[in-house]
Amino acid sequence: MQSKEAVGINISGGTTNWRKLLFDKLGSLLGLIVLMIILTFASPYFLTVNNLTNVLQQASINALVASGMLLAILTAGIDLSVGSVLALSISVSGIVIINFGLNPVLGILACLFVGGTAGMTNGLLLTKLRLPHPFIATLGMMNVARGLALIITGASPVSGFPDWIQFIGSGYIGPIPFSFILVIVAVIIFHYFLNRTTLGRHIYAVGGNIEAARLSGIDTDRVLTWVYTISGFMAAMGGIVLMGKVNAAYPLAGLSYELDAIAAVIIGGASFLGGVGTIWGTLIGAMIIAVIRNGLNLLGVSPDLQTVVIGAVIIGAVYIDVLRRQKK
Amino acid sequence: MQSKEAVGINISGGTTNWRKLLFDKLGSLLGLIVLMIILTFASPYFLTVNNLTNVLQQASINALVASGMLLAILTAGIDLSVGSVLALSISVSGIVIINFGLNPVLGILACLFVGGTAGMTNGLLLTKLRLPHPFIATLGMMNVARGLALIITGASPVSGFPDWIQFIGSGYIGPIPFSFILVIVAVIIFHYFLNRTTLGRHIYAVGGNIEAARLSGIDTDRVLTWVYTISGFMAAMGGIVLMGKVNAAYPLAGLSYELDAIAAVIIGGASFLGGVGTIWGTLIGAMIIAVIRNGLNLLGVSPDLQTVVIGAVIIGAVYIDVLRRQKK
Amino acid sequence: MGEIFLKMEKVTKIFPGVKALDEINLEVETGEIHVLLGENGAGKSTLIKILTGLYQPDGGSIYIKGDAVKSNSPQQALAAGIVPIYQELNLIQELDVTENIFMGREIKKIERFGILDREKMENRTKEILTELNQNISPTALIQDLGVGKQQMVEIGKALSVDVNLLILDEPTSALGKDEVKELFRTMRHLKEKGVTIIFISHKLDEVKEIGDRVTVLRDGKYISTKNIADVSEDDLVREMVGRDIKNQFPKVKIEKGAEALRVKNLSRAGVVNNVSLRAYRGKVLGIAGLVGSGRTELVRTIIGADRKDSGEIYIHGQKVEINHPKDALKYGMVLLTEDRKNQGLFLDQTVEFNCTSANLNKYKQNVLLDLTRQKEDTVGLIRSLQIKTPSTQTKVKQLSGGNQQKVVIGKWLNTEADIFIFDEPTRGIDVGAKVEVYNVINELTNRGVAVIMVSSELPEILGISDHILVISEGKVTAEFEAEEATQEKIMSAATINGGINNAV
Amino acid sequence: AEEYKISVVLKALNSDYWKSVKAGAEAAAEKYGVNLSVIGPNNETQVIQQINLLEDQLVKGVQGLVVAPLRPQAAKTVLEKAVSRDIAVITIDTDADFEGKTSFAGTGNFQAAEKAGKYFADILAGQGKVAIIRGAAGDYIHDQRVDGFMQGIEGTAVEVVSVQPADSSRGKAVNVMQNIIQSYPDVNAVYATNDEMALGAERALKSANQAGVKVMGFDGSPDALKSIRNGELTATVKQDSYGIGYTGVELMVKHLAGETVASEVPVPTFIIDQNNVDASIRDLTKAFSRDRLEVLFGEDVIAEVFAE
Ligand SMILES: Nc1ncnc2c1ncn2[C@@H]1O[C@H](COP(=O)(O)OP(=O)(O)OP(=O)(O)O)[C@@H](O)[C@H]1O
Ligand SMILES: Nc1ncnc2c1ncn2[C@@H]1O[C@H](COP(=O)(O)OP(=O)(O)OP(=O)(O)O)[C@@H](O)[C@H]1O
Ligand SMILES: [Mg+2]
Ligand SMILES: [Mg+2]
Repeated sequence: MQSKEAVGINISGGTTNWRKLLFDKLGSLLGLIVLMIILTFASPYFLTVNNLTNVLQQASINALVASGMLLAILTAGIDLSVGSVLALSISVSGIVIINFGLNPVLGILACLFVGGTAGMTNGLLLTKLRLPHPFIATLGMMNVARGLALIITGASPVSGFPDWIQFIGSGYIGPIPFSFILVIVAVIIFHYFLNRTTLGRHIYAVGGNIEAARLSGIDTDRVLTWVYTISGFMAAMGGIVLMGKVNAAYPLAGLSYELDAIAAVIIGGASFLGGVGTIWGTLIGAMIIAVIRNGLNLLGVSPDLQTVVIGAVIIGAVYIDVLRRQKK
Repeated sequence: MQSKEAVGINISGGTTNWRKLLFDKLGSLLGLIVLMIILTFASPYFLTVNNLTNVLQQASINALVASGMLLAILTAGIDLSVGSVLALSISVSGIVIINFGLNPVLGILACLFVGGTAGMTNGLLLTKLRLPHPFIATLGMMNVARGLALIITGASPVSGFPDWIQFIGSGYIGPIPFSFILVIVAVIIFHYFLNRTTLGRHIYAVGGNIEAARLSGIDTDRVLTWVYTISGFMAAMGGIVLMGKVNAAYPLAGLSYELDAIAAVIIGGASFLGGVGTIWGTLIGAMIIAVIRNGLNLLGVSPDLQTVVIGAVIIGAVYIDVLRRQKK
Repeated sequence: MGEIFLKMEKVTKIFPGVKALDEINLEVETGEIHVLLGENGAGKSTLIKILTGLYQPDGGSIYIKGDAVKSNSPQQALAAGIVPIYQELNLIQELDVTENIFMGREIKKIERFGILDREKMENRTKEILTELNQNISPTALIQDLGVGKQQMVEIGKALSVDVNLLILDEPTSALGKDEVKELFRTMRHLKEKGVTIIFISHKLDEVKEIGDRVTVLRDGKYISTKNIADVSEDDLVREMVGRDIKNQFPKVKIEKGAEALRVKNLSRAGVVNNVSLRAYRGKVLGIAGLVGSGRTELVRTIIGADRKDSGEIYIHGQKVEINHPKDALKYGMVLLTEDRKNQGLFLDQTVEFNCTSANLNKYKQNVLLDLTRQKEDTVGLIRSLQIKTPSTQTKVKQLSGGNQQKVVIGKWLNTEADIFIFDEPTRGIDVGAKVEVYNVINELTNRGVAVIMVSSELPEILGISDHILVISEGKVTAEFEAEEATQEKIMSAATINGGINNAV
Repeated sequence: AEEYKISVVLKALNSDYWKSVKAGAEAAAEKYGVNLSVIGPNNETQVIQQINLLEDQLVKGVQGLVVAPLRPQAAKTVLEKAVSRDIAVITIDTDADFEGKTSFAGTGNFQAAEKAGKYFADILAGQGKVAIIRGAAGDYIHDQRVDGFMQGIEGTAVEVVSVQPADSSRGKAVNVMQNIIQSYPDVNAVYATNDEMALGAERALKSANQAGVKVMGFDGSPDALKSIRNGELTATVKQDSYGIGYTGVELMVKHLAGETVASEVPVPTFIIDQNNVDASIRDLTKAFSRDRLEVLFGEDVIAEVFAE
């Protein structure tokens, strides 16, 4: 049945796809590259193996948290609770491992479970209570989870984790931080998840046009619940890396992480209107933020000025992307 | 030319409008009333004149800041920079008044001018650089303004304002806090502005369908620039009240005010999708938040638990509104 | 021959992957109604958007009354009295009728502060709507109006300005018969006043009725300009598609199969009143009625997009509970919605994404989706529906209106459902494409699918249905076998007062 | 001698307290000819940001790190990493427990707060009702300041009636204090875990005509000293911030030069009230220029203070 012509369309479709993907990535990549070139000239310490691996490690937590945030933003939503959910997850995990002496492997699973459950609660609040926007549900959760983390820990940190948990946060495999390997694995999984699975595609559908999605027989409530569940889960993932990095779980962990995560997603080219965005972009967004912070530290810029520069660079990085698109 | 019939329609139009307005307000009002009834039973100190006037005063700053935020949200945008812009505005004002000995009246005007200018910068970044979403421009400004405030004040508070400035923040006219009178005046002006002026209606139009607005010949860039200018201006207004209230301008003022302001707007029934929301709703939203905080203090709830309760009440207040709408 | 109002010369527009306009010429005389005709994707809307300054041309020139237009923007065009009504509605749902009509050109009490003169605007709105014979309250919110009324508001909006050239891009696709009549009356009135009009429609009877001259485009190329009085509908079709279409309604009769869907006493307060119907395998059930009669609500309730208040649904004789479109899909019943932009498409996504979005499970291989098979199926749909698209990866928003409609059809065809409900399936698509849609319906019935088709076009209802149901005010007011039905019988049943009283 | 390269990583730089630590560190650097950089995260809650900062210092080839850790536990890993790379580490202000630490300069928040508790017990003559306004729940520094205070009043009849958070903000403290006055109109004293909140509480009390209530802050910021001098704020607890910074860097230089240094060098903590406020203001000249002080306090006040 398949004529030559049809094959023609087929192949050309495939090529466009790759080229487009590359282009989409290139957007924020360009910003990242410009930034790195500037820093290479500005500081002799920037382009060293030691420093670059630091940057990779420093980007890891945000990259993981932002991956979950990406899903929320793809559905035209937002998840303000990621930082608090991170704190609650590791607090529970810390307590069951250190205070209750639970097997650390189970403790880590507990962490992920708590994150997922808190996220699912966001999703259920949104879909079952029909709250008008995830902003409300997740703002509520942001407070509730933080409060719970404080209550269960009695507001003090829990520390003394086994070596392998510390390794997750601060270990290296060759020159590559283990946490960044985690990120890469997560990004690849997300890439396949978003592009090659039913649920992933449904996420884009819900974000693109929720009414059309519903009428297409997509269970949009289920999709949204999954989105927030995964976001909570990824926050907990970020939490595990954090816990390993500092060998402690403390209830004020993750403060204002939501802003960094959202910034990573948006710098990475996703749209608040939903339906548009890639995991690669988000990774690059997280890298850009980490590189800015690192560069300013290396240059010994005072924190006040750092704040100003970070603000300006965020705008600049996104503007480069805007310019590129206009050219196109 | 004016026929009886036309007048008839006019009036009936007016009625519908009023009934709707009342209903719209009633939404969040219901939440507020429920909350107040609960608190009246929970604490003997709640329903006292002294306490209620306190609450009014405590709601004032957020109500002013949230009025500006409302405009941003009406256009389907967001202004993350309000807290920082507030800090920068009062810092400049404090320095010119106290350190440079400028006439305080001019100092206050300077405060409003700085707020408006910072806001306008947000608007211009958004419209001239064509940044994809106000989140980026205002996140940038959030950092830049905070950094500038810290730099110009050398991180120290500036204090010792004349009595009349202090009166703005902590004075009373009869039993009513002067700051709340300011709020009421602002709300009435906003009500007329949003409903009875070209720019006001264009704000709804841009939020409802920016493409259609543009095709109708509306200069959408101009509208957006005004929106963020006004938002910055209102942040500065809130700043003046704060400055008067604490008799000091300090660079860390207004931290996380954006969340309170957004919450007030959304609890007040506005939609993140733009085009929907009233200034009355926003006022009630700000009141709800102030009442929650006040109630928790009165009940002496432990700090950890306060966080949890605030989260739960935000969700609850919005849920009441959802239920009401469903009934309708 | 009158004075030339507008002249477009060798206008070219290139989009990534398509040459939408290829050296198009257009001459419009002052005071005439000039029709633009062409298949979906021929470039009509693009030509209009260049004229109104929304797009910049890649070549060619535009002359208004002989003067070359150098730079062009929507504002400049408006200022020159060039007023467009685009194919897609451009109203602000959250605002009321008055505000939409005066959007951007408000009447002010105090100019300096932009204080609005509501009273004046409302009065003027009322006048405009009365002129159009429309009973719409100036204070009604747009979102509370049906599509037809919204379209009339758009027209009112265009009339509220000093117009020299009125451009109407498929205004009638959302209008009922009465509203079309009002529109045509208004157009004639404007023409008398010397206003020039460009009119786009796929409905050839309308073109014949209202147009003075017609310019035909095909595949982005200029074909011809003719006096409408000199050509027949068949001539026009030939010019448009480059071949003859012998049968506008190629109906194939299939043996009546088993009952596929039975709806019993279905009600939804205020819109659907105790409706019962049956659809059979191999047959087409046509649902006729006036605009706003509740047909859309009926079919939405059937597939679970809206909640029903009472009633039962049987599929293949089994009683089923349908609370969500996904339930309907599970039982093999799908609805092609009338509003493709808001309810049918993912505009930012590709043709392939859209075509496969309702049935992704089909491509699941272990965990991952089989991209090759998705592409194959999409290519198959593109070919069988003759969708004009550069590739399977083209974003749907870049397609012309009619091709977008075909993508929605493709999405549902791909589900292999066996009960198909079409709500206005041929809205906004060209004659050639219509025939293709009818062929699709034939093919479906041939496969043993039961088809329900809601349509406002009586010839279509009469030509394609086997059995016809007429709805008025949410109630079934008549039922006919296709053979015994006529336009008159249907119209009289459609105007019976249905008397919905179960709203309480 | 070659120039030492030393980084000082503080908890933040957005307050007078940390600016003054910085000034002390810079003074020592000046004296010993050190290549110094002083940095810190945006605010005192950004634990991970501080860790990242520390990591970044490791690649810059510094010989010494002087650190005020936000969370001692959390900084352990990176500080040990520094030691393993032959970078000397001295903690200041807040101690941390880790392998290979060179020294610690400071007394710590807990001990300082304990002093505050004792002071309050004293001026309240051993009994009374105290409300505590603290920084964000779970904030380590403020936990220490509350716990230390509790320790200080232990064994007396001073009773803590309410502990409420005001997120270290002056504006929020006004609200919280207003609300506390409603439910505890008979409160005798307020202890706030930083000066900003103390000044806010004082404002609320004054507006409510409760100026008799004693208010104590923490940090000894210029604004608090000004208020004490005006007879508004009762007292504040001050760690010698300038001294902490100075000592930290001085210890580091000596260590790098091969001298043995004590493993712990206490830096004094004292209470500032009406009695010693002028002296304390004069003491500020170490960290602030006279011009700056004139800006902060007003020319006449400075003239008065220095005339004595
Ligand atoms: N924004 C765009 N980007 C890319 N291609 C476009 C864009 N707009 C239109 N096209 C393409 O240009 C061609 C002409 O489209 P146009 O909308 O003008 O057709 P039309 O004649 O109005 O069709 P219809 O009758 O279906 O409305 C089509 O092939 C369409 O896919
Ligand atoms: N969103 C809405 N809000 C309020 N009323 C609506 C809305 N949508 C439709 N209606 C009204 O409900 C009634 C039934 O409309 P419906 O669309 O079901 O009719 P229809 O017969 O399918 O007509 P159409 O040809 O316009 O689709 C009409 O009076 C219409 O104006
Ligand atoms: Mg078109
Ligand atoms: Mg319909």
